[in-house]
Formats: sequence, structure tokens, C-alpha cells
Amino acid sequence: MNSDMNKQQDAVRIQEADFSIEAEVDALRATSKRIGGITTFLGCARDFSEGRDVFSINFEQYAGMATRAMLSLRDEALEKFEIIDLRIVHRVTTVHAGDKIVLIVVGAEHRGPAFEACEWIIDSLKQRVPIWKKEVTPDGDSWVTEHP
Amino acid sequence: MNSDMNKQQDAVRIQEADFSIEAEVDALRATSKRIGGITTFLGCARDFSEGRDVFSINFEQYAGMATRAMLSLRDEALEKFEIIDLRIVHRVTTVHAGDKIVLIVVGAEHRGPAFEACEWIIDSLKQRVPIWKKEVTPDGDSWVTEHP
Amino acid sequence: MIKILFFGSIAAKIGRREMMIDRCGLTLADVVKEAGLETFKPLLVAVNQQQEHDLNILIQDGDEVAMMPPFAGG
Amino acid sequence: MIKILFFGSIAAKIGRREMMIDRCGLTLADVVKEAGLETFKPLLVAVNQQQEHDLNILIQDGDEVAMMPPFAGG
Repeated sequence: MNSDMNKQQDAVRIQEADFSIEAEVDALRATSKRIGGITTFLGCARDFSEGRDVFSINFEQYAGMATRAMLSLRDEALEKFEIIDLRIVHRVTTVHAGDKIVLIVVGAEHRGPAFEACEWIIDSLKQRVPIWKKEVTPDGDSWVTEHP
Repeated sequence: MNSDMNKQQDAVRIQEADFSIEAEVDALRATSKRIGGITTFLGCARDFSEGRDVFSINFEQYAGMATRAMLSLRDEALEKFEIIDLRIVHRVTTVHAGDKIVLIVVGAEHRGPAFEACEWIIDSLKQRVPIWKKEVTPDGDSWVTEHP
Repeated sequence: MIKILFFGSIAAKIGRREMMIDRCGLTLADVVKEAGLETFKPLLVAVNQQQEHDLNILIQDGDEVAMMPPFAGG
Repeated sequence: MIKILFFGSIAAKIGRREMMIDRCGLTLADVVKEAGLETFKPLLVAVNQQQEHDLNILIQDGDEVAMMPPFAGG
């Protein structure tokens, strides 16, 4: 129970530090040899947005609720799709162009559900996880309000 | 021209050696700071197939034609989808359960086209690239004939 | 005591991240009004870290209420 | 000289990977027959590393013809 709990919390993380895609994919692959297909989505900071330069992006979260929302996304995805396991890591810090922001890794026996689940998770994360971002631009700071 | 050629051939490879997901994603990210979303598909060897144990899988290619087919898939995907760049690496060797087989990495400004293109490429690769696999099972060798 | 938390552009607008209210019998709508956010749209609200859509519920002593603009993670 | 290559389960069935034919005026269908694969289904064929669906085309001296079972990469 305790080690299941740890495993689950490790599979869903909000952190300042950068992450390794390889390490997350390896951690996922270690959970089952039945995994035949792994899809990932990596969100990166771009150097412009809506036609303006972006110097940096500052992330903010509702600590506690954000992690809970991501854990419940994970449970729901494991229920909803024919997948074996998944991981979600989201950075909350200040990032610059090219920096990694979010990683979703989904493992399944077959690729169809892995693609479906991965896209569903990033779409749902944007709608359901209390994280906000402010872009620092030449014209000043600007809170991002849309879900692109 | 020559360096473009090298770059393109590096982006599409058939090799015996294992590959690094991180290195491929980094190589893709290095091509443009406009990339906001990167999708990847990793195909791995499973320890069973159609209810049988699989000890290993032997891959075989039509050298030359396989690389050409993958290059033309890449060109077609860059044309067909709103994506910025993509990479394809396929191993042709003997692999065991859990080993990596194929990696597709797609970078785009927005995630929708990146997901679409990634799934289209793996589907098309299975139909258009002359690579074959033989599963070594307790009941003997068996050529894989379906496109799962 | 009710603890109100403000996030993102709302915290920037209000100029603080936290506020305490020491009154009983308030609905969620009352708490939104106390925070001066009754005209802020779209406003998302969470009670004890769960999103809440019903503004008529009663807020209890010790509850944590969050005032949030639309999320923008990823 | 026409070079014929066999792949995958076809190479296993025929027991070799290569065969040379030294004749002129053969169609692709003739080459398939020479290789003993006229009843093998589904058979994919490539001429000079391009998949070819028209069995009536004439094969030229120096062409490389590949006899392939359905692909199974990935």
C-alpha cells in the first residue's frame, strides 16, 4: 500500500527542476514487459506567442490541488483507455525559449489507445489542473488565458 | 546542399544500435525555438504476441529501399501536416522483450498536428517501409504478417 | 475562520495572495463578493482543493476557498 | 542480367536471398513466374527499389527486382 502510494506519486509530479525524458520513459517501461507502444507529449517554451517575443514564462500552481488534479487525471485515464501505465511531470518555475515544461508518457500494448490517452491527458490537464502562466514580453507581463 | 542532405539523412536512420530518446528529442528541439509541442512514438518488443511467449524478434530490411521509403515518408509528413520537423529511427537487429525498436519524434508549434503526424507516420511506416520481423517462440520461428 | 486564496491574474489584480474572513453562515457566492470578485469572469472557484460550481453551498469554518482564473498549464 | 532479391518469409520459403536471370524481354509477371512465386499471395514487388503494381511492365537488363511479403516494421 505504502509502496504503491509512493509509486503513484512518483508517476505524477510537479517540480521546479528540469526532467529527463529518457528517465521517465525508462521508469514507465520498467513497470511492464507487455508495453508495446509508448507515446509521449513534451511541451516546450517557444520564443514567441501571438506574434510577440517572449523572454520568459513564469509558472504558478495551487500547490496540493494541482497534484491532486493530476493524480485524478491519471486514474481516470487508466480507467478510460486500454493503457498499461502513464506518467505526468509538470515544471512550475521560470522557463525560457526551448525549455521543457510538461511531459506525458503513456504505455500500452497497442499504439491506438496510447495516442488517444496521451492527447486526452494534455487536453484535460490544461482544463483541470490549477496551473497558470505569465509571459514576460517586451510590452510587459501578460497572463495567458487561452487553452491553445 | 550537402549539409542539408546530411541533416536529412541523420533525421531518418535504420541502424542495429540502440538509440537515445533524449538525444533524438534534443536534436529535434535544436532545429527551431518555434517548437511548442513534441510528440513521440516508441515501439518496444513485448514478451508475448498472440498469446505466445516471444524470446526474441529478428528484423530484416531491404537495405536502401527501406531508407528511401522512410525519407519519402518524412517529406510527405512535412508537406501534409503543420509540423516543423521530425525524426525516425528504426533498429534492424535481434531484440528481446523490453528493447526499443522504433522511434518517431515530431515537433510542431501546436500539439494537434504533432499528434496527427506522429500517428500517421507510424501507421504509414508499417505499410510502406520494407522491414520484416520474425518472432522466435517456444513453438519455433514465425514471420509476422499482420500490421497490428 | 475562512481562508481565501488568490491565484494568477486574480492575485495580481487584487494585490495579495491570501485573505481571512471570520464570519459564519456565508455561501460561496457571499465569499466571492467579500473578495470583491463578483464581476470577475470567468472565475473558477475551489473549496478545500476541489472545484465547486454551486455558488449556493454554505462555507464552513476552517474551509479553504480558492479564487482562480482559467487554468493555463502545459 | 536481372537480379532478383527475396525477403522475409519468401527468402525462407525459397531457401535463398538472390537469383540472377539472363534473359531479355521479360515482363514483371514473367519474372515472378521464373522465381516460382506466381501463387504466393500477398506478394509485393519492387523494381529498382520502387514498389511496382503493374505486372505488365517490361524488365530491363540490369534491373533489380525484389519479391517481398507484406511489410512488418515498427
